[in-house]
Amino acid sequence: MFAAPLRRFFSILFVCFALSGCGQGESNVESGNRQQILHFSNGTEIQGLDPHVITGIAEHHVVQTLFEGLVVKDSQTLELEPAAAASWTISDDGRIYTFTMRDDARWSNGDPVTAYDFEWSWWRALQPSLGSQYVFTYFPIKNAEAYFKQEISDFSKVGIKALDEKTFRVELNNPTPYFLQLLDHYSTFPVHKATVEKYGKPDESYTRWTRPSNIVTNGPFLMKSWRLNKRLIVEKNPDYWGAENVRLNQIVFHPIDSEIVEERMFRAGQLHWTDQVAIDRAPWYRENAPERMRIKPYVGTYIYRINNKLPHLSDSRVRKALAMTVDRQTLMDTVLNNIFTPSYAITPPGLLGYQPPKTFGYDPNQARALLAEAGYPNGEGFPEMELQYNTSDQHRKIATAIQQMWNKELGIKVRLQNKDWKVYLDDEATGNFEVSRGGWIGDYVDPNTFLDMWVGGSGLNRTGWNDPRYDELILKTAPQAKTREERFAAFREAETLMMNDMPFIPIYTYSSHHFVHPSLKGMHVNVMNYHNFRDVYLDPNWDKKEQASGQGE
Amino acid sequence: MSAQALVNAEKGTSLWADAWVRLKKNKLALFGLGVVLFLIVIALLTPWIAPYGYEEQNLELGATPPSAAHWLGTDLFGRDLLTRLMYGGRVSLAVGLIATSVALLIGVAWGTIAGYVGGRTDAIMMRIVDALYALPFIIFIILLMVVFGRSLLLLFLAIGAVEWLTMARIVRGQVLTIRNQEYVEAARAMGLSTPRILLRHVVPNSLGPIIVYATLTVPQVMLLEAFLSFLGLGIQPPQSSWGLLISYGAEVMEDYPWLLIFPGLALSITLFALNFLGDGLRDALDPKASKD
Amino acid sequence: MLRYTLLRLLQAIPVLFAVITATFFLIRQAPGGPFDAEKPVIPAVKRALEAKYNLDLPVWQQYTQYLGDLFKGDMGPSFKYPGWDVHDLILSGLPTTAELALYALLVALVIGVLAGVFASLKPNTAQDYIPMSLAMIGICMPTFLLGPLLVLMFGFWLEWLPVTGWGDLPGDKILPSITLGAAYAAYIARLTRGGMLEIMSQDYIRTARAKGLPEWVVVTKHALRGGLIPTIAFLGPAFAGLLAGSFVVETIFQIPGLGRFYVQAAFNRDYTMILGTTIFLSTLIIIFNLLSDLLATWLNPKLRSQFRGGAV
Amino acid sequence: MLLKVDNLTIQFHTRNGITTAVDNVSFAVNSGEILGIVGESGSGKSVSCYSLLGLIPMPPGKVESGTALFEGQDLLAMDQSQLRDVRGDDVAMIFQDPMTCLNPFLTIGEQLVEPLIYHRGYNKKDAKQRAIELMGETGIKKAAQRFDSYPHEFSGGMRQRVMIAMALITEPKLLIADEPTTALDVTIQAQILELVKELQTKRDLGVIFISHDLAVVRGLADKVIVMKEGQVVERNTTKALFENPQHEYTKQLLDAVPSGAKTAGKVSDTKALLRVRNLVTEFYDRNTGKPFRAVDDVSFDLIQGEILGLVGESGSGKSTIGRSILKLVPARGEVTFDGKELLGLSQKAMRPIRRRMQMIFQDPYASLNPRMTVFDTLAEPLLVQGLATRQTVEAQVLELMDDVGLARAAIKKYPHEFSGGQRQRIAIGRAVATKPELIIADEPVSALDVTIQKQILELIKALVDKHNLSMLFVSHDLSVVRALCDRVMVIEHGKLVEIDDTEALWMQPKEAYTQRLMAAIPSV
Repeated sequence: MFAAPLRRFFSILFVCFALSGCGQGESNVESGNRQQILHFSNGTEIQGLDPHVITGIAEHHVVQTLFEGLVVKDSQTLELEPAAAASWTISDDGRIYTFTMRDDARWSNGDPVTAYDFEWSWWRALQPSLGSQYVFTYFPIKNAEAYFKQEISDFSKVGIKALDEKTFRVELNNPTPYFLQLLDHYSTFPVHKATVEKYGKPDESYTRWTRPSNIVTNGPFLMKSWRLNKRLIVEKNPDYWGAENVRLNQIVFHPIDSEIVEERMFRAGQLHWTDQVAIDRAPWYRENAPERMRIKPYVGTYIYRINNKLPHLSDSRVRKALAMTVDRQTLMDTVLNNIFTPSYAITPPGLLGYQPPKTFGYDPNQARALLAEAGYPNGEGFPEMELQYNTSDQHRKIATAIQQMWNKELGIKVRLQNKDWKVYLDDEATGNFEVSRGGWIGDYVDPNTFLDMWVGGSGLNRTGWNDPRYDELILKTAPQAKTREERFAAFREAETLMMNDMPFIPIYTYSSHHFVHPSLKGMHVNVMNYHNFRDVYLDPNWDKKEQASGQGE
Repeated sequence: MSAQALVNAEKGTSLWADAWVRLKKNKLALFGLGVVLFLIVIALLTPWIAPYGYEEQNLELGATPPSAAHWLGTDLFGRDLLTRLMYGGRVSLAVGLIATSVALLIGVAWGTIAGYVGGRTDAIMMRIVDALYALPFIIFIILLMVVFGRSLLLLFLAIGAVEWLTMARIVRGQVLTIRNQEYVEAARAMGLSTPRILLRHVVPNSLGPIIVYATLTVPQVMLLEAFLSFLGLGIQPPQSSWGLLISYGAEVMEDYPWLLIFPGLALSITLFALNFLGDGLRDALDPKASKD
Repeated sequence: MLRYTLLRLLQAIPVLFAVITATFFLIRQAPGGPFDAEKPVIPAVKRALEAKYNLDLPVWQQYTQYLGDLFKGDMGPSFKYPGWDVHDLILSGLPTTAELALYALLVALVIGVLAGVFASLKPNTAQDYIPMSLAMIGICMPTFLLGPLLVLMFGFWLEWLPVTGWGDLPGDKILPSITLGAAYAAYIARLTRGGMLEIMSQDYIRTARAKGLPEWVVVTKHALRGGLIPTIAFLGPAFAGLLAGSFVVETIFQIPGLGRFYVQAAFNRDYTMILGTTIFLSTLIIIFNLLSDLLATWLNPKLRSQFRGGAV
Repeated sequence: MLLKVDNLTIQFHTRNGITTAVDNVSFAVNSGEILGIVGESGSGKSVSCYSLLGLIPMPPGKVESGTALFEGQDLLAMDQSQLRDVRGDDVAMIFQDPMTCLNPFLTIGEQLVEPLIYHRGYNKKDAKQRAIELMGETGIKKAAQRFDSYPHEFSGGMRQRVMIAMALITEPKLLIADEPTTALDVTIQAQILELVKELQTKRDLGVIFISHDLAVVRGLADKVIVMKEGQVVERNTTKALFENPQHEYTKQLLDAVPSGAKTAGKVSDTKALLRVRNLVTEFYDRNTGKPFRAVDDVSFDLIQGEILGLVGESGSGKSTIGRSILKLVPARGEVTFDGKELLGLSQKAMRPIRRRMQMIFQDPYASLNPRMTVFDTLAEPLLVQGLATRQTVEAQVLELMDDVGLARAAIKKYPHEFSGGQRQRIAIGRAVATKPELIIADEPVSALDVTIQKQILELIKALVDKHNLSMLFVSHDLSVVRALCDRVMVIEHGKLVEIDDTEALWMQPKEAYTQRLMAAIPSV
């Protein structure tokens, strides 16, 4: 039927496919292992590179390879180590920090990194017109908040001062135990004054100075290339003061929106590290390749916010009944495939040794009794309730399961509603919800980061719950505590008080969960999911060793 | 159908009554109709005949392959897939049929008027269609939700509002040829008013491609519903629809393939049945086609 | 023809204007602004950001300002990726998406036309029913399902093709192109079949047969040119549809195209980016519709003289 | 004997049963001989010839029996590839409608050289040269230049010349011509017939000439067979057949050819029912926007009770005049109907007047809504114009069907279930339903077989008499016009050439154009 021309066409088509198709070639992981190039899934695409302007974890990953603050965390112990500062001293009253700058720290254009760079950078970060969203990192510093709020205009009154090129002095309002930890945050990183000013006003955000071709940095890696939504590549900085300890030649950051795509890429050898685990795939990996899946606790808590202002939810007995009927353990074991651990309070366990109180457990009987006490025996008379969550597969699954638990145990009818992220935020912020999914990830390693958000008037509270005693404990007692024990006791009292009133329902403690290729070494596990790429390297012989020790896949 | 009403209003044989007689002779179309009716009956009876409750979870059971207790297996929450498929069919069939009808109504009216009147009216109407094509769909849907709240009715309207554009284009193309036919000219010479010409002469004769396109639209609408549910407009758990079941199934197809296969089959069967019915209807409505 | 082309282009101006205006006001009605985040933004910061992007002005003033800038060719900076200008982002995404759409269109054309012609040669036989049934499934098979299926089959089971990427590994453009093109291949197959059936019943096909021409000459030389006209008229809308519908495929295969920017922009309330991509996409839609109309006209010798005639 | 067909029987197997299209037909053609096959549509004359070359669709068609020896070889026993070698090589065909039989997407040249390339292995250059020679021979001027033109750039007559050149390019021995002049104007028809005759003589061709037009066959064929319902009812030499027809059906056919003038006397009334003055209708080219005058300053009166013939060749604007009067296309000038000026009226104001003036269209297939039954079609004007109520409409429709000669039982049938003649009756019924005073008939019998044509013409006459109708009768067929009309108006390129009483015009055409028209009419 199909004679010469069509046949010819087919054969050409076939050859085309054959030529382009044959095999998959060398995978990213194989070539990366050979050349010390790390293929790292960064989750989402980063918004920008200006450390004073950006927010977010993905941004953090990239910016910390390019810039370096005064101190850095050890990725195993989370202890602080010298970085741009070679050493520091803290005054006895805990209010004055004096940093001595490193001699061999250099900007990527060759300029030395000096105390003046930090002074100028921190001045810049405090300009309101810059719009730094993490500006509150600076607020422990004397007069920093006042300066930012333009209550004072003289920057010399702010406790930030370069005494000379090598000496940088910071004065605080109060002794702040976690202050040094904040200095590891990207909002305190230095930026290169001349470069910033070359492309715009210092207090102007998002000028062209962060373009890959323009940017000047001081970190262990240099910007190589950035193609939005495809990949961002940084390469080793040969002039970095600690360059001999940096073993990776390049890091390729892959922005991947979907964890299912991520998993497929990982399986095909395109990634060393995924941003998260596709939950439905977890059982398979647990069975077939447990060494490639890494699940560790993380400083974050998944909660259901309750709108305490609504009449039917204003009764703490109702809220407690709801909390008690969530069968967290079963939820973890089944739908969530044991990626997470159940949580009964807001703070995750073991933060610097702090243990949250456990004021309740899974107890449907008591829950029913409480609900009856509140006037809704077997859920009678309780209005149908809406549970909102921002659109996501995982949130949907959890909500579906909990909806059934409430319905079955309490007789409360729940309507689920997923919302687009911005709509969800809008509704939550304006109190237009009954029960709303929420979550909180600690900004720093201290219970305070989970507790101070629930004081009255906090923009993160959003439940309408308020207790003066709680506010006092968090805002007065704890900051003025002399010892860690005293401080933690205040936290514990406050948290117990809050959980007895149950303004929100804790569901589980987050975990950091990743698929990890066995060749990836030095990616240490810690509660902050913090990684220092200076320590990371790739072992091209990982499989040989494994075979030798008889641990083959 | 307004055309039908008009025909029925007058004494005489109705195109639709005749079409039914002809349709009855087409075995494939009857089979298609049978399947569609069967599905509708199942959908109507579901609350009484479903083996389990659609929201009934058994978390410990989890996703299991087909078994004696659960003929089509269970999903991640241990819910019976057959039950969920039956309940999902209620939603999908309703959405598919109603939203397609909405699209059909607007599209046919718009396309017919643009094509028949022609000239500047046509240009303006079709440029409006162009502009609507270009508007950002997601924003549009989010806005609809905010302004009108979330209701099933809105879902029908939203889907209909999207699908009518293509329908209007197809109809216009048809009408452009039909309006130059001599019988339309004859109708004008007879002094028929324009609406009457459209209803009696133009629309019935452009029905063929419209029906075929409509039957293709139904399954697409069912899948579009899944996307809208993803955006928050439409079905919320624990309710489900075939489109949602398929999109959930697609995500876990490696680990729990039955969660994709059975909803996929349900949609495919509906698609083929509708297509047979559509082809049959097209032929039945064309008095010429039934005789070879 | 020139007159016709100019007229169509002139008509495009009010359409674009309407699209821009409608989009501009629509997106500002949607709840949530570009700078809303989980952590409430410090009011001073929010004010600073809004001032920077003129969001503190009355809406109509923002509108006139936007139009003015647009007229000068400036679409402003993206709100989500503020270090980048909207036209930078579009220019970085557009070529990829255009390439993807083009390959998908090629796939659709090759498969669709072959299947359509094949089916039309023996109507109402298995040779007709099988490809047409596949086409029907193809039309309704969502890309979010077809893409992963192809990846599993060719990427993991057969290990023939890469599972993601675009231009990184040999052959990584094949699966995305097929995934995106499949539905259109199916549609083209139906169109081609219809067109071919119509042409094959024409008198001049009988003439060609009466001349004793081999059947494949009758099909390829005499029938195909006319039979493909509906298909060609469909290419414009198809290409536009491919451009606009590439989001899912770009996500599945990790392709840095415009579709992802567009959808992300909508979710992020990235006003300038939404407007920019809308303007670009609608312009492309208009242009490609026009081009395929012109092409279909040019392919018809009866109408082709309009290209040469005195009016040009 | 070049071709000898014996006992050919062809049946069509369809879902609705088996129909015998050709029933035991035998005929033979010698070289240098023209065989005419005459019959009305559906008589099997085309099918029998097409089947010889494997050109009928099989299935549903099937050759049940018979042999067709072409130079000793049985065509019916050949497979498709053998037939392909014969087709377009030793046996060539030309078809009825040169408009649709040439591929509009290919140049004339491309189509002309194909037989040479595929049958004779010519290269393109030689083939082109041969093709240009032959184009010249068939009377196409500036052949070399026109080689690369497309079919639409040729007139109908020129296209038929191209078809003939294409058929003859391989120097076939047998030419099958299927109604090659039916779609052409009379003047062109005469030229083409002359060309066929000339080429046939020159090349010693065997020709099978299929036609429904007895007059054409008479002037051309050496011998004739007459077919009816798949069977040969009579065969003879041309002369003998026409002078002394034996079979009843042959006589009927000959009788049906319109001839002679209208017998009724001149219309006595002088009141002008319709006055047309300086009518101009312009169409605008969609793309260039240039105006084209289809009707150019035409003025005439139509007198109450007369049938005014409007004659012209295709494209002369005669149909447009009718449509302009009915305001179906926009026109300028002055049209007065029964004292009322029409062109200024809105469509709405026009509506009541439409009851009084109706139109009958040429193509009975296109002018009836395929999705409406006879009842619906006939009831619609009655109901719309308020001439019937729901209760009375059925009786009125039945009466109307009696009037136009349709069986009452057919009331619920659809148009496609009728023959062309019956459809035209429906269309006429629709036109007279509102009891109009004026009917504009646009080629109402052109698409019909002669016997049917005769019946319809008689019906029209009867209705005109019965209802005292006035009629504008548009036609290209001069014999029909002569047989029916009281006065005749001739039109060329949108302009009025002359207008006169029919017989006066016939006997003494004043204008050269009219004279040429008259001369080209073939006669039985």
